[in-house]
Amino acid sequence: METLAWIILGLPLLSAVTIHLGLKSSKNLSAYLATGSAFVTLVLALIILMPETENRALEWATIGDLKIEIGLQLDSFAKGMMIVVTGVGFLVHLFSLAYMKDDSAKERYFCGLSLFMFSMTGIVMAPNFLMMFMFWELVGLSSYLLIGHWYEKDSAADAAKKAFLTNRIGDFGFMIGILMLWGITGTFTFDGLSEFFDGAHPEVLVPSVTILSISILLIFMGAMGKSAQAPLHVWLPDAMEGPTPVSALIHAATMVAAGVFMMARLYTSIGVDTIGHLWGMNTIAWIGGITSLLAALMATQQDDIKKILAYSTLSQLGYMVMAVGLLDPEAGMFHLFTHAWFKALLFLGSGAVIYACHHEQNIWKMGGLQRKMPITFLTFGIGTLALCGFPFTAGFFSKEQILESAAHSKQWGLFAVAALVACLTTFYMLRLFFIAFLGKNRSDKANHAKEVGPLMFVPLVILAVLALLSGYQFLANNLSPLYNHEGFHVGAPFIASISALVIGGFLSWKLYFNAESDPLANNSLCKIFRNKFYIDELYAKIVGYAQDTVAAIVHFIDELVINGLIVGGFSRAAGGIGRIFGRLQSGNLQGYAALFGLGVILVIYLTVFVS
Amino acid sequence: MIPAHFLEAFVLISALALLMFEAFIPSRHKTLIAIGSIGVLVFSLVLLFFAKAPDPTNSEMARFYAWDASAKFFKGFTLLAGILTLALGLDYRKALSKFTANPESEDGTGEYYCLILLATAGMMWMASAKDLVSLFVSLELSTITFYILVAYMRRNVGSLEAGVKFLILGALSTGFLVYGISWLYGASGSTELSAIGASITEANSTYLLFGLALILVSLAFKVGAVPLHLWIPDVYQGSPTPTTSFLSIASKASGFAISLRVLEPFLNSPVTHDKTVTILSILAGATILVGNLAAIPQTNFKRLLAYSSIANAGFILLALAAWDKGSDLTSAQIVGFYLAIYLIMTFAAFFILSTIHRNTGSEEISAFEGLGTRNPFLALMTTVVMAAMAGVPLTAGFYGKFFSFEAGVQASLWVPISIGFIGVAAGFYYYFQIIRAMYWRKSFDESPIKVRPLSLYVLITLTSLLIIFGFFPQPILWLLQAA
Amino acid sequence: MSIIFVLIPVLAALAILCGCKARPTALIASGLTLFLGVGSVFCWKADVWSVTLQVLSKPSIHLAMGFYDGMSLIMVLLSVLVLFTAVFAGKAPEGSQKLYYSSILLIGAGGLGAFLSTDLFFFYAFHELALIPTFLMIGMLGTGERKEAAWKITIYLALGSIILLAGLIWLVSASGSDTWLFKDLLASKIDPKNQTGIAALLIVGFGVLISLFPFHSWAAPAYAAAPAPVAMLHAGVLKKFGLFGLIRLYPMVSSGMQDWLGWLIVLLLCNILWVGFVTINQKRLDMMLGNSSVMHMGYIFLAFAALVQAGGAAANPIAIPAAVVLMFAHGISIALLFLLTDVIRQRTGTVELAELGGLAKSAPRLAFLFGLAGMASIGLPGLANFSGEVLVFLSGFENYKGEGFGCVQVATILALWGVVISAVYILRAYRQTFQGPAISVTELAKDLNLSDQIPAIILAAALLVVGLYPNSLLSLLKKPPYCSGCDQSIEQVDK
Amino acid sequence: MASLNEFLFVSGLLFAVGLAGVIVRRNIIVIFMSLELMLAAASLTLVAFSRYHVTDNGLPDYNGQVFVFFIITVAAAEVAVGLAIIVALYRARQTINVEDLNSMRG
Repeated sequence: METLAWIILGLPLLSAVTIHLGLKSSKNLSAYLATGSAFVTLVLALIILMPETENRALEWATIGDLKIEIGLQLDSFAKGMMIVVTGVGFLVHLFSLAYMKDDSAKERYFCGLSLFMFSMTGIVMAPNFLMMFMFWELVGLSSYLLIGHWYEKDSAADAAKKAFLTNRIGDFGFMIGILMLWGITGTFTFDGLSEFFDGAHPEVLVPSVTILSISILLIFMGAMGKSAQAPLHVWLPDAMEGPTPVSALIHAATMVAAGVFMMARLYTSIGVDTIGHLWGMNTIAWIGGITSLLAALMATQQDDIKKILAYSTLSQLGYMVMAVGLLDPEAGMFHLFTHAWFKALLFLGSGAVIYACHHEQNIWKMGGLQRKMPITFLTFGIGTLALCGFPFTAGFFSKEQILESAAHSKQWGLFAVAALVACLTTFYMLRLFFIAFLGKNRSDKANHAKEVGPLMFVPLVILAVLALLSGYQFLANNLSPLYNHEGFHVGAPFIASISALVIGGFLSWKLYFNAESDPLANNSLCKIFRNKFYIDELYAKIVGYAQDTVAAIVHFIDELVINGLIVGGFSRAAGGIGRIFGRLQSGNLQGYAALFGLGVILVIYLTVFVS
Repeated sequence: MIPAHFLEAFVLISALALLMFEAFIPSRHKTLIAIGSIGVLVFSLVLLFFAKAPDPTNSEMARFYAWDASAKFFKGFTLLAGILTLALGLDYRKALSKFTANPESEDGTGEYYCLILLATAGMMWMASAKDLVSLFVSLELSTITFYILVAYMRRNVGSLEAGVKFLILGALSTGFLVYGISWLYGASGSTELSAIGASITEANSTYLLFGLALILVSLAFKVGAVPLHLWIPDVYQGSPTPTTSFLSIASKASGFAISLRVLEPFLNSPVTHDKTVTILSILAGATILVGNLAAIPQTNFKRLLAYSSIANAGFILLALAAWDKGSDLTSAQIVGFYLAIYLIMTFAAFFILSTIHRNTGSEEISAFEGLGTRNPFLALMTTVVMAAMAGVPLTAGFYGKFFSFEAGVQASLWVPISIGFIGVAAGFYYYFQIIRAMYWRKSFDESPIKVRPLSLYVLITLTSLLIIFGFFPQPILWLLQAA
Repeated sequence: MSIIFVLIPVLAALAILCGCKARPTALIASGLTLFLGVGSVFCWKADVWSVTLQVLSKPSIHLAMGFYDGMSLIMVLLSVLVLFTAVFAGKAPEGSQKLYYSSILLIGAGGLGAFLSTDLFFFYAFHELALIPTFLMIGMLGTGERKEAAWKITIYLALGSIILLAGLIWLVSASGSDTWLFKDLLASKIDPKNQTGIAALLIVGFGVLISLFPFHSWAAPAYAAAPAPVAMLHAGVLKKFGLFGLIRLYPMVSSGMQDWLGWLIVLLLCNILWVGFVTINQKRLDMMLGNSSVMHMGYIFLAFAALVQAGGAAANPIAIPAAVVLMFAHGISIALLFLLTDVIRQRTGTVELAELGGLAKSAPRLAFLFGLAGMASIGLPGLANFSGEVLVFLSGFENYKGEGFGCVQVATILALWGVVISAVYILRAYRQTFQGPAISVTELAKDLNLSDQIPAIILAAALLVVGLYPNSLLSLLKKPPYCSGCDQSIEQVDK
Repeated sequence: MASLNEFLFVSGLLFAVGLAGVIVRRNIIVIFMSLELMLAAASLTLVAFSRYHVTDNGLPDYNGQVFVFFIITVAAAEVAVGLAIIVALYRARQTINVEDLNSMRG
């Protein structure tokens, strides 16, 4: 069985390498190869889902007692996550076959997808932090490559760079956290961690609980980067420069969720109780909460269909992080699971719309698509409902759990945030839905749109089914990475979520149903939302001043002082002194004789009188 | 086996005999004198290996004449230097005759070779001098001969100017030498160096040191140590090139040979050791600094070599200052080692200089421009020689500085060593200027540069030796230890 | 008979100077060394590969060569790889063929000789062999401000080596060892009161050669101006000499080094952060890479600092392997980057970042390999530098037990920010050069041809092998030392 | 009879006068004479030391006095060579003023 797992890991890599080295000329073949490998991995992931498997590892680097291993952690957590990754992955591959049909660098695109599948598989099945870190970086790379797929466009190239760098900042903390945790516990492996802590109170195990807490928070910094939590969220909206299927796969369903996955992994390894004794763990929940709120507010004023979805993703990721921060990783993971399906659905749906509208992304230039693209309309609608948490869709169950855990832990502030976000979510999603799909066509492109082909709508349909059903116990129990079924009951969370739905839906209907332009466009508060609270500008300033100015100053000092004054000074001094000695060499014999006499006096003085 | 002092006598008599013959040899055959002189020196060199100490019962000779490893080494050194100088002179005779009696013929060149023999004899004697009298006489024999050698090109203003400067300053230093000798004699009652060493006490040490200081002035003059180095650049530049090479190699070496003999008693005596080391390290530091830094702005290659010879004297003085503190080689051995390598590379440099001069008529560094294309092989050899002079490892040139530094470090002479760092770095700069000129720069004149066969063979031998000794320096040590 | 590693290139250089066809001879010679180098990895047998000839009795110096331990082997492997690729990628201008190829071979021979020497004297001496060819090549065949750069590198390296020489002499004389052989030296003890001074001289001396802050300003201009093979060999191979030496000699001056730990850490952080900022501000690709190579030396120093703080390889067994792996990785990656930068220069005629753009369209293979090398140099997993860097960071935290941070831990954390910095400048450069819309100079640029591609692929493969499976390199480190019992540090690693 | 110190003082003075002459005079011949004065001073010192250094047999130590003969001989040779060079210089340059000898410097 573990051989199959290795195949899951290796196959996409093989596909990527084959495409890169051998199949550059045959673009279609590479596309089929990548899709085929994705399909095989999906099948294999389903096969290994049930049976018990043992973990095997390969020594990657060995120095004395230190062993860094590449291995596979084949527990239900990883296997469940594998279903999400390979499932969404395969469907996105399938969708891409049509979406990227005419792209001139199709083989590069599919190579990147395969590379991503490989890296993501690695993260999911990693049994230790170092291996996870390696693949963590590799998904960053594939994300970089895919965002920058159309690198001739300046915006795409810049977005790719921004994504990589922002992630690097997160990884800076991540690595420190890993190192510290390694120092404290002496292990990298998740098994090792759970052995070390074993549910005990941390005070008896480690010299300083504060240091341990700091290390956890630093590891969380990695998740902040990857899962785009404030203040490192800025890269994700820009990442929409990539092809839409990539946004669906990487920047909605899987990779960005890796942060949540990793934190859940960490929490379950150390043990939620132990974590509960640590200091500052609320920070994580609050960062999640703030992110989800900010992102939801920003989403309300975006016009680009992908941007709206991107902010919505941010917001939902914040939700998940909040759940993890509330010591309920199960809720977070469950939301991750359901969210993966319906967000992939939404993105692919938007991809279909964009494709049909000839790469028009502005929702104000769409409209009336429900008639032109009925299947897309329907599936997108299901996705929207699921995202809004409409009762008995998948999103409803998972969101419910998160609200539940906020209520359970008596974090009423966070609960309020979560409820507000739920309300906002409904608001902006319905805004999108009303403007893009209902009403009348507002542009030629929308006018000429027609339903996409089966390669595109089949994935949409499958995802729509999952968006409806994946919240139910019979599916979630088997497929979701971590699932803790709680009986449904009417309580504060339920009331909150229903009222959020109603309020948000009403406001949205009031404002946007059949609207021709945005009635809130001139509201100054909304301008702030539209401009993302000016955070990007702020960062640009900070980077400009802090990094580039410091760099310029340092460079200047380096050139002037070290190179110019000290080094140049010494060499000039040497030459100058040489010339002074040369001047003594006047050529005049009497001068020589006089200096000779002086030399004699010096020699006599130094010999006889100085010891 | 013949008594060693017969060698000097042989060279001296041969010189006089050749001088006599010279008068009867037609102008076009003057080279015979040179070949004869070389023959004499080669023969003496061979005899050197079969020489023995003077008969100890002959006390008047044994008192003045030392026969030990150092004497042997420096005699061989001088002989070799004489042979190479003569070889250089052979290729230089065009220029020599141009500025002497009859520019059209080689009339004026014959005496030159004989004078080299005379100077060689004097310096061979210096290597064995262990009494102040023999030291003085042999020193003057070589110095006075050098006055003539320097001023030899009597129609050349530069040569004459150099001759006069050398004459006046040399005579000045002689004055200090004898005055110093008289004080040493007065304070110790003897002219024998070993007796002087034995007589050192707290009471007379001041007088002895005063005498030593005066002699040191003269010795510093001879080896070109700062502050008495002022004659060197002018005299080296003005002299005929073979004289310059002889002066900078053999004369400097014999200066160090007698320095070793004079300083040894003072360095070995606990009373005067510290003061002697102090003055020597001050001299060493100053010499390294001035020699190297003043070389930086030079544009004339010959003058550059003059400063380089000052700089090298500084490194040798450093080894002297670290008197026998090193665990490996004695200071005397280091001096010998350094000079042996110095001989090889400096002669190579002078052969190159003379070749360039003959082809381009210039001794400026700019005359080397384009050598990399004009004669790649010569350029390659020049590169090796310059690398050796700069002290790049794996050329023999490295070992001299290496041993000096080793001795200095072991004696904890940190100040002169730090100056030595600066000196070596500066050395890289000015020696590499030649390499730069050869390869980086293009010359207007692209005509090939021709090397005379004799020069070529000598140069090939010398550069190969530089590389061979760079990897395998033991043979020099064997020579130094062959007692 | 490891001396043939040195003899082959030297003899080939002589043959070229004597008139053999330059490029084929150089290729055959460097190919032969590559073959031997890779071969010796597979048939490690220390004694067969060693030679010891006494060349001087007082002081006792031996021309002794051989694989002293796995570290030598790895560095030799690095040298032969870079030497071969440098020769292969070299493009001599018309008329300078002989000088060009013989200089490359001599530089390579210098590096190989240094890493193979088991005698301290020749270890030092061989390194200097490269000085003159480097000087010649940069000054003669370089680009841009070649003359100034050539002078700078020469004077700096000369000064550094002479300071180093003083340190080495002091070291040997203080050790009381009879010979300059490593095995005798490492078996001897040095009085701690001498160690401080010796360590200072070694740090400064080696530091200049490694471009340790503030002695770094020679490196970037020299590498920028140098012809590609020289930059490859110098940045890739010769620069590692200093670190190699520090690690090799460390057991003799362990307490002395400890006295300078604070300074060492400050300087290495300056290397990483200060020079990192300088690198960000570079406007030219070659200057940027030159500075980046200075910056990355800081990481290797970090491993060394961890070793010093721990007080020995026994207390921190990760440090030495980490440093060695990173040396290897950095050598390969920087060589590859310089190689490709030279290709960019040839194809477009410029390396000003502002004048480039969109090169990936016309030269996808170039873009791919440059991206690979760039990613390697910013420590992307799967490529060799990551293996080295992660081990370095681990070595920094090796003795950390979860209390407050020690100075090495703080240094490691600050050094980690350097990883962000290097990502900033490499991505910026990649973005400027390869991405964005194509402009006139890049539109018609030709992609890599075979003579660029083969060496680039060899180097890239080496990066991948070590990156994907660092144990391939680490297992070499566990090879038994040249003589048993003479090197504590390596043995303890073995256990 | 004068003491040793007086002899030494006089000879030292002589030496100093000679040195001063070398430094301040411009005519090479005069300089040369000053140099001879220095040698004479040294000779005087030697003789004085010799005279005041009585050996075991009651006689002065003649080593020093013999040395003086060597000095005189050498000085004669030096003068011979020196004057020849000065004459050659005069023929080439029509001057024996040292200030005119500065074609090489730096």
